Amino acid sequence: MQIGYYPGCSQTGTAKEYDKSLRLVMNKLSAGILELNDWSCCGATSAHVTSHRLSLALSGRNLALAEKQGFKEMLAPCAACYNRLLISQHELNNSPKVKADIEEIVDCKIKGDTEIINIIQLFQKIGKEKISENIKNDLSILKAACYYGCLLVRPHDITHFDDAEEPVSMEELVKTVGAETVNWNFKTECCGAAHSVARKEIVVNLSKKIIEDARTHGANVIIVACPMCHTNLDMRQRAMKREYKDHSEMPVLYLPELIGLAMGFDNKQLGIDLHTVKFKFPELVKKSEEITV
Amino acid sequence: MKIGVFICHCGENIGRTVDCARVAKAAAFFTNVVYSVDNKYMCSDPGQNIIKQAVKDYKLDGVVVGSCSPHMHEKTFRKAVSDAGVNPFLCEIANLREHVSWVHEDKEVATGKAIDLVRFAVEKVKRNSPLTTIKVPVTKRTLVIGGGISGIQAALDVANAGYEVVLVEKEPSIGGHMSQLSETFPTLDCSQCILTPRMVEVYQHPKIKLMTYAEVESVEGFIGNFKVTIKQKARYVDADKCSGCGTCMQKCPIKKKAFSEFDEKLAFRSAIYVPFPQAVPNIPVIDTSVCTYFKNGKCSMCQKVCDREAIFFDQKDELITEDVGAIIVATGYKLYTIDKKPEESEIKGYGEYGYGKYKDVIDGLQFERIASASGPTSGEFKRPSDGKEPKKIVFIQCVGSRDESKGFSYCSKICCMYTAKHAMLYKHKVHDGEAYVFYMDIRAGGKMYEEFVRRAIEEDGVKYIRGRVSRIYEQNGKYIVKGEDTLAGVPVEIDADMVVLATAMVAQPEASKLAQTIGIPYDKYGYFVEVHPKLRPVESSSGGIFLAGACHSPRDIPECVSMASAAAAKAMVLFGSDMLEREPTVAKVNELLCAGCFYCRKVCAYNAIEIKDIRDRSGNLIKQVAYVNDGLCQGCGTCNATCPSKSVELIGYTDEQIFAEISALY
Amino acid sequence: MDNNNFEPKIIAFVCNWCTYTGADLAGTSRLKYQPNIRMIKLPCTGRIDPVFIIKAFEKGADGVLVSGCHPGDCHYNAGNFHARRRWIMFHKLLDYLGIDDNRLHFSWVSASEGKKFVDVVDGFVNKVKAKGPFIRYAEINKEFVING
Amino acid sequence: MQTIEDEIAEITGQNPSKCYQCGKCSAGCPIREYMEQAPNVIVRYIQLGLFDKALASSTIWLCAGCLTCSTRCPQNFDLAKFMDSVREIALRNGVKVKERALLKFHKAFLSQIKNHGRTYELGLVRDYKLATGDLFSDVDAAPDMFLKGKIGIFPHNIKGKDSIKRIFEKTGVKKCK
Repeated sequence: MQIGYYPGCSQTGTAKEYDKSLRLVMNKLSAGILELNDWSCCGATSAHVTSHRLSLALSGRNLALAEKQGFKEMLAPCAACYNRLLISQHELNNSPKVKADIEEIVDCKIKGDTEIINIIQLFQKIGKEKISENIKNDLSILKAACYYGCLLVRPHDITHFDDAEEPVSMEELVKTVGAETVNWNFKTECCGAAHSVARKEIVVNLSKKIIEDARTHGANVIIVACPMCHTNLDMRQRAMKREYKDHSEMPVLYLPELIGLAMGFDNKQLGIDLHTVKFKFPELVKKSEEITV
Repeated sequence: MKIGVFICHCGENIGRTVDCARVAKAAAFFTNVVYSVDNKYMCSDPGQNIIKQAVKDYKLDGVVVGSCSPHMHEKTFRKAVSDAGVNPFLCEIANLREHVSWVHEDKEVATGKAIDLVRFAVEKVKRNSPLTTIKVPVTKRTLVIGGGISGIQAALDVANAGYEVVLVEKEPSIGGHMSQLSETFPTLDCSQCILTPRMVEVYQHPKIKLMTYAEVESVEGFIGNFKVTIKQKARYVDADKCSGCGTCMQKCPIKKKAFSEFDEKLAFRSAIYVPFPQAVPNIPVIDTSVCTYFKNGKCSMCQKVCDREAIFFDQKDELITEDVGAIIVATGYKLYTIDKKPEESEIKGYGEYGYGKYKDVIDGLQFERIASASGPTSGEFKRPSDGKEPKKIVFIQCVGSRDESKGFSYCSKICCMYTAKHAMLYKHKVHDGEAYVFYMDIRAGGKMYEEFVRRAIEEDGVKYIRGRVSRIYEQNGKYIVKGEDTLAGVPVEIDADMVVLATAMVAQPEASKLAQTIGIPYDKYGYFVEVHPKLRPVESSSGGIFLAGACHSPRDIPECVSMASAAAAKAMVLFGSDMLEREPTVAKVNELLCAGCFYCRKVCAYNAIEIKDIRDRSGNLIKQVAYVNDGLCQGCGTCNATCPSKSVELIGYTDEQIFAEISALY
Repeated sequence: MDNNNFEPKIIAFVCNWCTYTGADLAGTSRLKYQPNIRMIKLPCTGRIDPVFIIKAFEKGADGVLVSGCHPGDCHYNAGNFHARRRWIMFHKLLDYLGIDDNRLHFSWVSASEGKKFVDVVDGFVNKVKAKGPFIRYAEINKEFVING
Repeated sequence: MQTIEDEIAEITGQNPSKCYQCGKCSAGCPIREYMEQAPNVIVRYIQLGLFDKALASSTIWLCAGCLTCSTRCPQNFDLAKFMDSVREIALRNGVKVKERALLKFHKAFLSQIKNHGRTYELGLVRDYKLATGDLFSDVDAAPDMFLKGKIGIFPHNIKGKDSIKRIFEKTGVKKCK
């Protein structure tokens, strides 16, 4: 199985551990991912808030490249990139007029037949069996709150995610690797996303709410599938500490990092040590040593 | 043949765009036309007299009137003609208003078209033959489908007028949704107290044959003469023997397997059961899906304890046929619900309200059961999850209604009122409780309705908030309801103990199937469609089939009752005469030509074509030919078009006549 | 020949219960449509015999419109189904007779679809205008006249 | 003469009068409490032809595009898309933006893409800080990220840089700096 890989800007910087752990895990699963040549930014929020055509064109370029490289499917691990690419493709496929316009701008044809998949679809494609074969560590002490955020599940009529309000597909994967999941309210609540820098206080408040809801429902870790969500939930906890004196830390892991842990990799290998909130489970570390012995 | 042509100006309506005088002149030159004239109002008395006079003076035996649509005044003119002593079917109408003057502007062109249409009519009338209307007998019995308040009302009205009624109800008891309601708006009188007597009246009425736990299988025939096949589902209880003592139900070991449909899944019922204590008839049925005997033959407790020996496990469904002249459809509605297991429910959506997930997020009917003295909480307000008394209830309107993305575009009409009632009932019982209603618009059109809603707000202190709720989630025992007050422009968050969703009224899931069985049209929602939205609101387009109640559209009790009485009246109008007059447009067979291939029988939708033996004097069979039963033939002419030897002809629309019209083109 | 000022002759076979009433509705709502159409009322599209249509063309129609109740709500339960079934065969026949089946249009217009009736008529009239007059049969008829 | 309502309809492919003002969008909006008007009010402004009010509102810039409203709208009205279009028009008409910081961030972000094809944090942060002049916020996060090598020091320039420039020119989004 050869899947195209569109890392997206964050993967090269703020979310390099996402990229790191993903590649690691994919190797272990001996499922290759091939990076898209000369990919450019999808435009993210900034593009579509300023110009509809610009956002379509920026994503359009990458879609065209993917087709050139003959990708049947292309993974966009960042929920924002996934969302932008998917929506652009949808809009192009649904309006010949728009399509013609964008093709002219990026000056090449766009067939729009590459299947854009998110991180969860990726692991679904690989299959629970294959994943569970590679499980070494017992993660049962983890009570994970799966956080989908916005752009993974919405708009539902385009993403066709399992459910717009009560998605469960991430839970299923998390259960497969042996962690427990908690039933909570803010699975798809927004964390403030792009406002992270310019309107930090908004993001801090929203993220705080999300973290606390996870906690009250018994979670001891939050699992995310989006660099922006991670930045807001993990990095912003520093600010939370200043805002709310009583704030106690809540570790936030990327889905591949969790799977990596289950497979027996350690924090360093997976880049978990790069997180703002430290994540240590001595029991786990011990177990993995036993196995490696 | 001597034909007279009469062109009507219809005041200015035709005259404005059609040069009527010129049309009349032109017509005068058509062959066989001996008289042609135009007049301001042909349908007026003087106008009709012109026709009658002309018929006498010129010995006319054919008349063409150029006027409004035949659907308007064909009857009028045919009567005028027959008054003048000419067979009414020798009168044809050219539609110069709806099809010419009202739809075209250029006077030249319009006049030209008018002349053409008159020519058509002349050519057709030349070939018309004098006909007499067909008379068919009327079976003065009515079938009422559905035993809710609409069906009950219709049945009683017809029966009290002295005509027999067959009332078919698919549930074990009549009563419908109204029997589930606690109290009714705007008077707040107890629903069962006013309904139960009616149910008993139906049961005891000598003219009403009540068939519960039964469904209509098929309908044949036509207005005045329907043959209906009804499936009586097996009750496994002999209705004649059963005394309704209820011992079987008490002794039935199945206690917590089956949800009570009547209590909207808020309580359980035994495997052998009557839906509710006041059920009519008070005869139990066995739910074979949960009954141990039907599972593994082990238990037969009910049979043992029944001193009347009324229980028969080997009872079978039976088919019963009834002859009726009219059918009143009153199959009612269903509430848009999501069952406790969303994956099993037919409608998805409203995950954001936790509907189907949270025990205390319930729908309107469930609230009725909780509020009802005969309900699972015997009228005390206790929430389903922990039986605690809710101190704060949020009511949300338009759930599934006015929502094209998750539900239906239409307004369910009754929710505004019943929500106000719910809030009121709650406040009356729980004085320190708070009730909030999220609404989009308050539609309280009806006698004392607006006043009722005002009372809820002003006297009972129900808080109304204008805006749709976006999300409901549970947080330590409370349900957080996120809304926006769009009037104040402020976000609202309420921590409620219980949430009641005023979910939409939807058509019965099997409605479209029934519609096809009995041959009436239905809309995209599954509601049955009337002939004319303004002037014929209770008649279906199939003659003799009438509509009553919520099977037609969302409506409240008084509207259902009045519609039911209207439908009953329509049925009785039908019974007013012993014979039905029918247009003589029926098929006729030319027995000499007929080759007896009987293709016509295959295509006839009314089984109107029979096989007739042709014998010589000594009685030997020479051949078999098709024979049309005038009583059954509806005159669609499909047989005519199908017949290879052209030996079936539709009177009034013969090939000859139509060819003549075609040839008259330009 | 110049089609711009060519006014086609179009015969419409319509059923009494749906399309004829729909046309009435177009009238009562004062909608406007092109005057090229001449309607022949039948009880049901089930009554329409393919021969009518051929006859119409023979008599010089440039186009024929057939319209009845929507499938499912035929006043006679099933008439329009039979009609529909018949058309499927009929198209081949037309072809065989050298009549371009674009000159024949089938549609379902209910009693409540005055607007649709107008659209159907205008649409079809324009279509036929674009195709120009249907001369084939006219010529054949001429020949008959000449050769006696 | 094309009104702003028409423009919106053109960009979003949906008619603003579809909205019947139930307020479900505002009810579920995570940013609601920070907005000066509720989202549904912006639609109302457009419906009423009060375009200036709509374009000048901070609300359109605070919308995070989380699509909660679009997903739950009973009228299938894609409000998030609508907000995008209003912002776009506001920029086109040179309306004074209340949420300067947000706009500056977006511009800084886009200039990164325009000049390098991808965003490059240090540049982004630099441009943004210079633009807003608030040099000392994020002191908690930035150094930490920097040390962890999460903030690239040098831009990564893609090969197809010119194709990106072309995109920006063609779509008429020139002034990013």
